[in-house]
Formats: sequence, structure tokens, C-alpha cells
Amino acid sequence: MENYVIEMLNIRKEFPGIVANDNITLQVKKGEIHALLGENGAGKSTLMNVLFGLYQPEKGEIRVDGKKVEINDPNVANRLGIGMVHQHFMLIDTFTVAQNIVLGSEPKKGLKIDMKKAVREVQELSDRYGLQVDATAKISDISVGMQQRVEILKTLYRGANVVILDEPTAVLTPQEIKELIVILRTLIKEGKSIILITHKLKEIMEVCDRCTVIRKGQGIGTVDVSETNPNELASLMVGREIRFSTEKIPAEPKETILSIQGLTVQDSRHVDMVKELDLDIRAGEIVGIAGVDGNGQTELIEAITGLRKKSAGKVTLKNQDITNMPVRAITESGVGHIPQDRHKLGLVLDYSIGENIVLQTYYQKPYSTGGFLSFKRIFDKAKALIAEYDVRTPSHLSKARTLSGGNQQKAIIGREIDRNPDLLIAAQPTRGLDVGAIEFIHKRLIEQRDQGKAVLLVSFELDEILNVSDRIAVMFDGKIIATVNPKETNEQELGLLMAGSKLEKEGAQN
Amino acid sequence: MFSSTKFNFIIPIISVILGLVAGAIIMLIFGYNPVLGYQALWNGVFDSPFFMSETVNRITPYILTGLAIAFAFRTGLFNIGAEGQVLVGWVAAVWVGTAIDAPAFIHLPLALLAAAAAGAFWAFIPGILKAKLGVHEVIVSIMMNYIALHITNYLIRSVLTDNQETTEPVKQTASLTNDFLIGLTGSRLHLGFIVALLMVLIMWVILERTKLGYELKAVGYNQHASNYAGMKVERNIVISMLISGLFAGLAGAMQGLGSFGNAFTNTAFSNLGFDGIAVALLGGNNPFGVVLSASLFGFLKVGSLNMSTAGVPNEIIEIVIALIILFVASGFIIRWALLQLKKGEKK
Amino acid sequence: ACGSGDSSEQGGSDSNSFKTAMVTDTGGIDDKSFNQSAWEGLTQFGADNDLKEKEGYDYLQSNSASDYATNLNRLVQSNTDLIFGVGFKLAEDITKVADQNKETHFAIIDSVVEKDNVASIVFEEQQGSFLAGVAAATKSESGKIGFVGGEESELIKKFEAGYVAGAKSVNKDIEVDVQYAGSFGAPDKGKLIASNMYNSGVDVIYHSAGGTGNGVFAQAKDLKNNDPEGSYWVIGVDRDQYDEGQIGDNNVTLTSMLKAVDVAVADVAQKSKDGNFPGGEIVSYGLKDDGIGIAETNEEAYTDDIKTAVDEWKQKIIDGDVTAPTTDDELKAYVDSL
Amino acid sequence: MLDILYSIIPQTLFFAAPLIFTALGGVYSERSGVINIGLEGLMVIGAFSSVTFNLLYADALGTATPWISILVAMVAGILFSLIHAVATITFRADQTVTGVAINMLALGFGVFMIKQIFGKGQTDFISQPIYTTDVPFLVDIPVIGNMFFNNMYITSYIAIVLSFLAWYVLYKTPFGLRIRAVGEHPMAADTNGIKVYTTRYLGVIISGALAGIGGAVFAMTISQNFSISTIAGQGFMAIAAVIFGKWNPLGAMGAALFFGFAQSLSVVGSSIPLLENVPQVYLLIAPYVLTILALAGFIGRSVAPKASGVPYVKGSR
Ligand SMILES: Nc1ncnc2c1ncn2[C@@H]1O[C@H](COP(=O)(O)OP(=O)(O)OP(=O)(O)O)[C@@H](O)[C@H]1O
Ligand SMILES: Nc1ncnc2c1ncn2[C@@H]1O[C@H](COP(=O)(O)OP(=O)(O)OP(=O)(O)O)[C@@H](O)[C@H]1O
Ligand SMILES: [Mg+2]
Ligand SMILES: [Mg+2]
Repeated sequence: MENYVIEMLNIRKEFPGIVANDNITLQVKKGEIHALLGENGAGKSTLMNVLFGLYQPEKGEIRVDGKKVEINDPNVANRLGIGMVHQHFMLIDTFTVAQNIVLGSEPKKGLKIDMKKAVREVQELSDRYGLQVDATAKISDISVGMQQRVEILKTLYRGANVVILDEPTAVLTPQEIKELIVILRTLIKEGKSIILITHKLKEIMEVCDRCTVIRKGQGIGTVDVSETNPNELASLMVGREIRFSTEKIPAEPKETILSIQGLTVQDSRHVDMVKELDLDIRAGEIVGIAGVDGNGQTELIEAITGLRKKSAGKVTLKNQDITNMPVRAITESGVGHIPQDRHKLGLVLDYSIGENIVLQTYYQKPYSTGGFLSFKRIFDKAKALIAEYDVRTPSHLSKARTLSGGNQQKAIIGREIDRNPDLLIAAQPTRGLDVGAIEFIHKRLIEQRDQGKAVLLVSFELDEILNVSDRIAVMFDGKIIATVNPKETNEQELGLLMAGSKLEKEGAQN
Repeated sequence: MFSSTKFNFIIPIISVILGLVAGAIIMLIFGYNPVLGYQALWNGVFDSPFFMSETVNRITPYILTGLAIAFAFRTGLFNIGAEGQVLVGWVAAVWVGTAIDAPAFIHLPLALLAAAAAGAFWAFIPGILKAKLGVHEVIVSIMMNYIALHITNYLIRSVLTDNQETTEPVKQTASLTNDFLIGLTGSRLHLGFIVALLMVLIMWVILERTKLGYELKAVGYNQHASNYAGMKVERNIVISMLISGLFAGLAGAMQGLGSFGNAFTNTAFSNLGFDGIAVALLGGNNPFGVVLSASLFGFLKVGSLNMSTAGVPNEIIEIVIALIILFVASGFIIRWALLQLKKGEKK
Repeated sequence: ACGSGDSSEQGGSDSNSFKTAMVTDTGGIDDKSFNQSAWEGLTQFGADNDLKEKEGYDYLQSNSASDYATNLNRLVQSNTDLIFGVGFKLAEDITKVADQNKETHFAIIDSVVEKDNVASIVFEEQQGSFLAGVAAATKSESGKIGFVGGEESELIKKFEAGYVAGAKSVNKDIEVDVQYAGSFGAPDKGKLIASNMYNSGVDVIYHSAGGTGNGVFAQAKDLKNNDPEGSYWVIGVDRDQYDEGQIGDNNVTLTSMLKAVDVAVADVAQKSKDGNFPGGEIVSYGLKDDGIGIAETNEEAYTDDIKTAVDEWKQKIIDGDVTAPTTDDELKAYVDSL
Repeated sequence: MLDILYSIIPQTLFFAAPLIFTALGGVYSERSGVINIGLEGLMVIGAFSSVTFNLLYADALGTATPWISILVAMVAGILFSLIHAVATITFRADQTVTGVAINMLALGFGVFMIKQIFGKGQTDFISQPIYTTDVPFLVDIPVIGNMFFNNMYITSYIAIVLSFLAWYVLYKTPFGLRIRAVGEHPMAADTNGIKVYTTRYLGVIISGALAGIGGAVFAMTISQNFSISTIAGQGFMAIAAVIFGKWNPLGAMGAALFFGFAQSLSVVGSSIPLLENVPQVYLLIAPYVLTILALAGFIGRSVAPKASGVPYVKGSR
């Protein structure tokens, strides 16, 4: 008999109207990194939430170290040495790192929390695993990557033996991913076991020992990573062949659509985040912005789309000055925007998906006449786009909140593309999506380019940038420090540029 | 399985029944006869067309304050200031109703308009402070309630009258009362209920059928996304409060031009605004739901006046109303219990 | 429809079926104020005439202003012969209901409704307040006295004007601090005002402020508790508020301005039953007919010199030598004439 | 000038004390994620139960009566707040709705019970209220003594001390950290092994206890009896104090003191010669206008605990 730390046998979990996990079995060996792979909505998070005691399964058995256990509460999971880093972070923004970590098992001095001790313990733990976390920093002040390490520390602080990571890399920059992988290896060295959920097959190939695949709530099987390849994993997961590098004909850039000159933008703390930036995008090309998170990409997009005030510079669209136009005017003059944060900006989650489809056009004919909305026309449009963009939803009347991230994203993309903008801005358009969905979205972006649109793609995924862009602008410290041709560069070089080192061959623009 | 729309009907009905049963139990405990008590309650309303009309008069302002609060809730705001907006609307309507001479087709609409404008203005202040400075609308509205109370008392005493407690009755041209209705019922039944029902429709149309409603709700749900969609978030917050205040101001007009036909100084709040919160929530913040819950409120309030004829203190009805609201709010548990029952049947 | 059916059955019944009832304002029949007093009057009337509660005499309680008309109408429909509206707040509604029900008799307390089927019962509060002022000025050692009103209104002005006039009559230089709380139901505000007055040297406060007056008593008693020898007096209103002033063995209630609503109600009810309903008249109750009075319960505080002074002025008012002012203008004229 | 302060400061303190207690309760409830519009009703229950107890047992308990009455009110407040807790936390009722219902229920219940017990709609005055005292020694300090230690209610001091205690508990102890966590991000707290429901229950119960005390303090020091209008808006002012004070115990205390100060100023104001001819109405509205100005001018945006108002359903997202 194998030496399994965790065994989930024949787990079944139902939600009203849906079987999220149907007879799934997952066995994790001691000291391994075990990947859990599946499309969006396949039931991965659900399975892990069952293991962590947040959901109670209808059927099935869980064993820890060979002993049958009943996990009906996260407390029980913690006691059994199971820790989980959730897909959506479970951190309290207004608390410090140390407070978040000790919450629930605070060291005490008299009646008081012994904050000094807490900070010390957290710092020690962080040093031991090389996490480089500042225990006294406030969560809202630290980067997403750092927040994730806090989550990992939280599990370690509670003495976790098995750490579950639900899509940890979706929100990380390539650099952060590299660091995370180092951390994972350290954990294994310290005798921990890891369950890793990710949509990125490359990562599975790189760090995982074995991989369990689930599809539509059902277990497909477990494979040894050393005996498989990305293509096989992908087809196991989706049930069909997936093409990875998107095929495209060479770009034929035409007239300049967007021109940015000397743009300076401040963030909400009044720090210059974009500094005298210049950038041109032409019709029929996809310009990818590569860069480490926090180098002004967000501010740049917000400034172009009018969501943020510009402190200097000029933005023109098709020779029209849009620098000081309000959001709506910019949108109407031909800008489509797939926002980075689909929940915060892209959707009104409590509106139906149908209503969300017209979020940018509800006030125009034919949806609105004389101030009155025609829901027939709105829903006709919605139904058409839902079909065209393969948005999987029970109906156009379903609340946007109930759709999976991938389907939410498809709806947004459909909405923005359908308006036929001259410039399409796509920020992190595939974050958190499965390979099938990514493929779909990349195709759509390239289609837009082929139809003569200018596309601005911002992504932390170098793969995506390299695959999709026709031209790559590397952004560092609020400036474009280099523009490179994707065919003439590689991840290595991009990585260096993104870290701020100048390109050898001068002539690249500043 | 029950569909969710079925639940929307069943839960309030069960809640009303549970509330009345609880009231009966309390009456029994304290030695009152619940049958006589509820009979008196029923008779208090249905004894004669007169009291039925009184009940309609009572329901009318409840509908409007209910709408005011429901509208704000639907657009993400809590207008706890309806109380003050009712008062200023009331006085504004009476002011126009007493101070101006005009034919009825101008005078009455003008008086209604004045009330709506006054209520809207009173709501504008918390609205603009929320929009521009992010000040919480609840706290400003609470303050505005007190300010309204003192200012309307002052206006009645020092501007509308010469140190009197009560103003002149509004001129017939501005009155909502109508000889035909009075003749029909012998009561003070006034045309206000038509205004109220019209507002129900207007609110429904605004929220469900117009561009404006789409924007207001979107801003209420998600300001960031609204901003992304090019909506003017600040302006929409102010508009929401204005419309909400407008409804509440009209509730004041119902009293000033209808039920009372004048304005008088108030020692304390009328509670129309605070009860409006309960009406709105009981009605699920839906304009048609508000009509039903306002009707329940009006019925219980008028009927309870008659309960003392059965020797039952009418506070019991306050308790019953509160319990009904509690039960409706706890609809989740009723739904759960019903589902358990259903399941039990199947097995 | 039910109501009118009943009335035809009972129509023309003998005088023994006389029925009277009152509609309270929002206070209720146990408000320790004029609603209670009015109910006591009705009860007395019932006892005097062997009537049973509910059948011969009754009341309906109002919870809000919207209830007045409903309650008045309910009584009309149940064939009540004489309906009292307790408090000026019911005046408008009585006017309307009386207009529509010319057969029914009404009586309004504290206000005037000019209708043939309405008797208006008013009180000469300024007279009692005048005497309260006399008592206060005689009692005051500091030469500063206070008046706390609920809301500024014509009615409360009568209290204020009478009080100030009475005080000035005794001591032309006396300072009277007049404050209004803006509410009859704000004991906290009443306490603040009283605290402030006593701090500034006032030693007697006359309140006409309903529940707000509770705060005045609370403050006086508190000061008295800490300083049993100190002078912190309150003059009560409407009925004898001696009990409210009790603190241990001391009592801060100097006296109270009594308004005998019970006497008036019983009187009008009796007249009506006897067929002498004073419809369309203003029936005024003052010192002369014991409709207004001044309490002498606190024998320790209400010293003989006060009693002498009060009795002296009372006689002057009854004799018509002095007319207590009811408005600011009358007050000014009165003070100037001193 | 000093004279004015001598009277304003003690007045501010006695006026503010009931609001402070109640607002502290509000802070705890909302910090744990449960909006409590029912503070008004809980104060009613506190006033009702303390007055009733005081009237019934004053003879037996003597001068200890008011203090025991306050404890009784605290218990009554807790019991009543449990209705709110069960409905909102266990039954996931809308918190605002339930709060409104609590307000109606408390008033109906209080008046109904008074009629049952005493046979009338308002009680007599209590014979054992709380009296002011001078603080020994401290009162003799020049200037300060007269301002802060002369003729003061002990309850005012308790309120202030309690504010600091409440602050300490909220910001320095494990319990406070947990309350705040549950109000900000209940699911995070849950995954950390904190019992979200229990913690929220405690938050609401504390608000019941403190609002009960607040109502009792009002009754024992100010109104000294109970009727339908004894508590008329103080609970809403306490809610205003919670928001004004940005959900911080010390902030709420400051806000309550500000209200007291503004009220007292408006009363004192009318006897200042300069303001004598200002129409009464301006002084009456001054405290409320001042509050709005303060909010608009200095306080500005106040952000509620993120999860307040949202029922926590285990396992939902
Ligand atoms: N709380 C819930 N209530 C109802 N249904 C749910 C809930 N959580 C998940 N589901 C359902 O269970 C299915 C599996 O969801 P789950 O979150 O486990 O997917 P996943 O594999 O983690 O997807 P992703 O890759 O997008 O994270 C979904 O299709 C969804 O419909
Ligand atoms: N409240 C809910 N009710 C019903 N289904 C839900 C609910 N919340 C989530 N789901 C389901 O859970 C599934 C996964 O949701 P999840 O939020 O994990 O999506 P996702 O693809 O991971 O998106 P993202 O990571 O961008 O939020 C979806 O299929 C969605 O239908
Ligand atoms: Mg997931
Ligand atoms: Mg996901």
C-alpha cells in the first residue's frame, strides 16, 4: 500500500441544481506536489473546500495519514495539518500581516495580544522559508504576490503539513511565480506535501510530481507528470485537442490610431506612476505591454480610458485629442476596454448578464429611445452575443455574479468587441481562465487586429505577450524602456528588460 | 419545489398569520380575549365605508414614504430622512395651498409640486454631501429630520400663522378632497390615493423601464463599474436622493392637502417616515409590494383604534406589526421549513 | 351604514340613555396631565349619574394626529350624545366632524371652535400662572426666577405672560429667564435648561413643558440632594405635581398651577345631560369658579407670606381689579403700568 | 467665560452619557458585521426595565436600587438583542429590517407591559434616581475641579472609562481582533478557525447590553420615569455617533460628547446677551446643523466595516 497523506475517496458534492463533484478520488503522497487540473467550473475549488472543511460532502470518505476523518470545520482541517491558500485571498485588508496570520490563535500577554511576539514568530517563520514578508506591513499596502506569501505563512503558522494552493499563480507576475516555485520546493524539502491548482500546464510540468484531472465534476484520472506532456494534459482536461501557440498571419500595421505623448499620471497617493510616456499604436497591430505589476500599467490604461486624471501629456485617438474627455466621450470616440478587474470594473455583478451586455450602450438607440429602455432589443442583443461568444450561462437573465470567471470574461469581451472600437484595450484578459477559454480569447484579439483594429494588450504572462503581440513595449518605472519584436526576443531577454536593464542595441525608444 | 416567486407571496402571508397568532397568544397570556380583539380590529376597518375610506387615507402616505425608502434602497442608499422630508413637503404644500389664489387645475398641481420639491430639496442635502464628500447619508438624514421638525414648527408659528399651532385650511382649489368622494362615503376620502398609485407606476417605470433607472441601480450596485461605463456617479447619487425625497415630500402633501387639509406644529415626529422603512422592506422594496405592505399597515393601524372597545390595549398591534416584519425578514427560515415539509411529504 | 342603522333604533330614546365620550390627544388617559384629568371628570360625571363605563361614558385613545378624526367619527357613529375633544390639537378635526354631524354635540378643551353644536372650554391659565409668578417672586431670594416652556405657542404664551406679570407685580426688578425647549417630550433638554438656570442663580422655575418638565424636576431634585439647604424650586403645571418633587424628606415642588379640566368636563357633561348644552359658547373657567387654582400641598415651602401674597392677588383678579395678561403685548402694557 | 465652561462641561457629560453607552454598543455590533438600527428600541427596553425595577424594588433595595436597575436593564437589553441576533445571524434576516422591527417591538412591548404592571401608560417618578456627586479631592483642583469634578454623574465617568476600555478590547485583545475580522471579512475569519456566528452573536449581545445600559442611564438620571416618549430619537443619535466616530469607540465617544456640547451650547447660547435676539429656531437647530458642518468640514468619508449588513452564509462566496 502506498503512503498517502491525503486520500479523498469517491467524493460527491452537490449544489442546488448542480453536481460539482461527482465521485472524485484524489490521493496525495507524502512529500509530493500534486497538481489538480480542470476547466473553469470543473469542481476543483469545491473539492478543496471539502477537504478544508468549508463544505460537507454528500458522499465519500476522507483519510489523513490513512485514518478516516470527518472534517466539518476549517478548525478541524487546521488541526489535521491541512492548510489552504484560497483562490480569492482570505486576508483582511485593514489588518497587518502579523494580525492576519495570528488571527484565531493569537499569542497573549495577560489579556492583551502579544503583538511583539506575534511579529517575531511570523518574521522567524518567514525567514525560515525564505518568504521575505514584512510582518508589520498592512495588507492593503503590499503587493498581491506578497499577500499570497502571507497566505502561505498563515498555513505554516498553523502547522500545516499539507498545503493546498488554489490557483496561486493566476494573480502573480512571472518573477513572482519563479519565487513561488522556489518557496514550494523549500516546503517540500521541509517535509510538507502540496496540492496545487493551476491552469498553466507549463507550471505543472515544471514543479509537479503527479496530476489529477477532473472534467465537469468527474475524476478523469491521475497521471505521473514525468510520463505525460502538456498536450496530453490539455486534452484530458478539455476532452479535445488544444492548440497552444495561436496561429496568425503577419501584421500589416496601417495608420496610427492611438498616440500618447509625454503622458504623466499620478496614483491616488499622488505619486507619479506614469512618467512622460510616449507610445503609438497603429491600425492592424497588437501592441503588448510587458512589465512587472506596479510599473504604471494600470494607471496608463486608466488614463487612456479617462478613468484617471492625467497630470501632463496628450492622448490622441485617430488625430482627435481625447486627453481631457470624460469616460463616455472616450468610449464613444472608439475605445473598447476589457478591464483588468472584471468584478470591480467590468460588470455590475447584481445585474443580469443581459443587462451587463449593454453596460456601455444602454443609453443609445435602439436600446433606449426617449429615455425608455427596450428590453426586447437588449435581450435580443444579449442572446446573440451569448451565442456568438459561447458564454455558458443558464439564461441571459442569470445574474452576472453566478457565472464563472471565464464566462464573465467572454461576456465582457463580446460586449467590447461588438461595439466595433478602433482601439481595443485588453488588460489581463485571460487571468484565471482555463486553456480552452484562453485559446478562444486570443483568437478574438487577433481577429480584431486582422480587421484593422488597434489592440493594446497588457499582461503579466510573458507567454501571452510573446504569442499574441506584434510589437512588445516593455514598461518599467512608468516609462516604456524598450520596444521589441516578439519574433526577435525571448522570455529571458524580456525578463531582464522588465527588471529595468537597458537594451544593448540602442535605438530602442525611451 | 416552490418557485422563488411563489415564495415571495407565501412568506409574507405566513408571516402575517404567525404575527397574528403570536398577538393572540400574548392576549391570552394577559387575559384578553383574542377573538373579540381581532373582531374589533376587523370591524374597526370594515364596519362601514367610512372607516374603509379612512383606511385608504391612512394607506396613501404609507405608500409614498414606502416608495421613498424603497427607491433609495434600490439605488444603494438608505434614506432614513423620509421623516423630515414628509414634514417639509407637508408644510410646503399647505403654504402654497393657503397663500395662493389660482384655479384648481393650477393650484393643486402647484401645491403637490411644492411638496415634492421641498421633500426633494431636503433629501438633496444628504445626497450632495454623500456624492461630493462621501459623508454617510444616514447620519446627515437623521440630523435633517430634527432640523425639519424645528423649522416646520417655526414656519407654521411665525410665517404661516401669527403664533398659532395650526394653519388655515388650504383653499378648496388646492385640496385633494372631493365632494363626490365625500358624498359617496361620508368620509374624508381624498384623491391622494390616485397620486400615490400613480407614483407607484412611475417608480416602477423609472426603475425597470428607463435609462435613468438602469443608471441609478447600477450606481447603487457598483460605483466603479458605473464609472467605467461612463455614468456620472455623483450626479446619480444626488438624483436618487432627489427622487426618494420627492416621494416623501408628496406623502406630506397627502396629509396637508388631503387628510388634514392644513399643517400643524408637531411635538414629535409623525413616524410616517420611520414606518415607511418597515413598509418598504416588508414590500421587498418593490413598488407593488409597497402597496400591499402599506395596506397592511394602514389596516392594522386604523383597526387597532377600535380594539379598546374590546378592552384590548392597542399596543398589541404595534407588537404584532413588529413580529410580522421580523418573520418576513427571517423568510429564509420559513422557506427552509417549507422545503423540509415538502421533503417529508415526498419520503 | 351600521352606525346609522343603530341610531334609528335608538332614536328618541329616553334621557337615561345619555352617552358621552372623549377622544384623547396622543397623551392617553393616564398621561398625568389633562387627558387624565378629563377622564377623571367623565368618571366623576358617570358616578354622579349612575352611568356605566363604556355604556354611559367612554374614551378613545389616539396614537397620532391621524387618529383624531377616525376616533371622533367612530364615536359619532356609535350614537354618542356629547363628544369631548381633549386638547387644542383636535380643534380642526372637531370643526370638520361637527360640521358633518350637526345632531351630535361636541366640546373642545383648550381651544375655540365656533359652531352651534360645539362648546368651547377654555381656561384662564394666565390667572393661575400669575399667582405662580407671585409665589415665585415671593419665594425667590436671588431675584432671579425662570420659566421653561415646551413649544412657543399662543397657549403657552398665556402661561408665560401671566407668570412674568405676577412676578413683576411683587418685585418690579425681578429677572425672569424664559426659555423654550422646542418640545414637550425632551426631558434631556429640560434638564439642560434647568441646570443652566439654576447655575445662573435662578431659584424658582415654573415649567409648562409636559414631559420636558420631567427634566426640570430631575435637575432640581439632584441639586437638592447634594445641597439640602439650597433653594431649588419647581412650580408644577396643570395638576398638583407635589409627588414629582419628592426627594427623601424634602420636596422641591413649591406649588403647582392647577387646571381643573375634570371640573370643567363634568360640568359641561352635566349641563348637556340636563338639556343645557352650551353650544356655540365659550365656557371659560378661571379662578372665580375654581377652574383654575394654585396648590398648597407643600406646606413647608409654601409659607404663610406666600399664601398671603397669593391670596391677596387672587382676590384682586377675581374682583377684576387686575387682569392677567395673555400675550407679550399685554404683558408689556401691564409691566409698564406697574 | 469660565462660568460658561463650568456649566457647559458637566451638562455635556450628562447629556452625552446615555449616547456614549449606546453608541459603544453600536460600534461593537457593527464591527462584528451586524448593523443595529434597533439601538433605539434597545434603549427603550433599558429605560422600561430599569424604571420598572426601580419602582418595584426601591423600598427593598434603597440607594443601591438605581445601580441594580441598570444591571437589570443590561440583562433586558441582552435578551432583546438576542431577537436581533437570532433573526440576522441565524435566520439571515435583513439587518435593517430586523432593527426597525426591534424598535417597534420594544416600544409596543414596553408600553404594553407598563399598562399591565402599573395600570397606566406612564410610570410615576422613580424614588431612587442617580444623583450627581462631587469627586472628593479632585473637585478642589482650581478651575479643572469645577469643570470636571463638580456635580457630576458617576455614570458619565463610567461611560468615558468604558469607551477607553472598549477601545482597548477592540484594538488590543484577541477578542477585539476577532470581532473586527468577522466584520471585515467573515470568510477569512472562518478559515482562520474563528467561530463567525458566535462572534457576531457576542457583538450583538454587547450592543444589547450597552444600549440597555444607555436607556437605563437616561431613565435613572434624566427622565426618571418611563412613557412612550421617554426615548425619542436618542437611539438614532447614537447611530449617528457611531458613524460620526468612524466605528471607533473613542470616536463614538467624541461624537456623543460633541452632540452634548452642541445641545448644551444652544441652551447656554440663549442666555448669552449677544444671542438673545436670535430667533429661537436657530438655537434649536444649531446642534444638528453643527453636526452636519462638522461632518462635511472635517470628518468626511467614513467607511463602514466591509461586511456589515451582509449575512454570513458558511460556504458561500
Ligand atoms: N457556492 C456555490 N453555490 C452553488 N454552486 C456552486 C458553488 N460553488 C461552486 N458551485 C458550482 O460548482 C461547480 C464547480 O465550481 P468550482 O468553483 O469548484 O470550480 P473550479 O474548478 O474551481 O473552477 P475555476 O477554475 O474557475 O476556479 C461550478 O460549476 C458551480 O456551478
Ligand atoms: N453565489 C453563487 N451561486 C451560484 N454559483 C456560483 C456562485 N458563486 C460562484 N458560483 C459558481 O462557481 C463557479 C466558479 O466560480 P469562481 O468564482 O471560482 O470562478 P472563477 O472562474 O474562478 O472566476 P474568478 O477566479 O475570476 O472569480 C462558477 O461556475 C459559478 O457558476
Ligand atoms: Mg476554483
Ligand atoms: Mg478561477
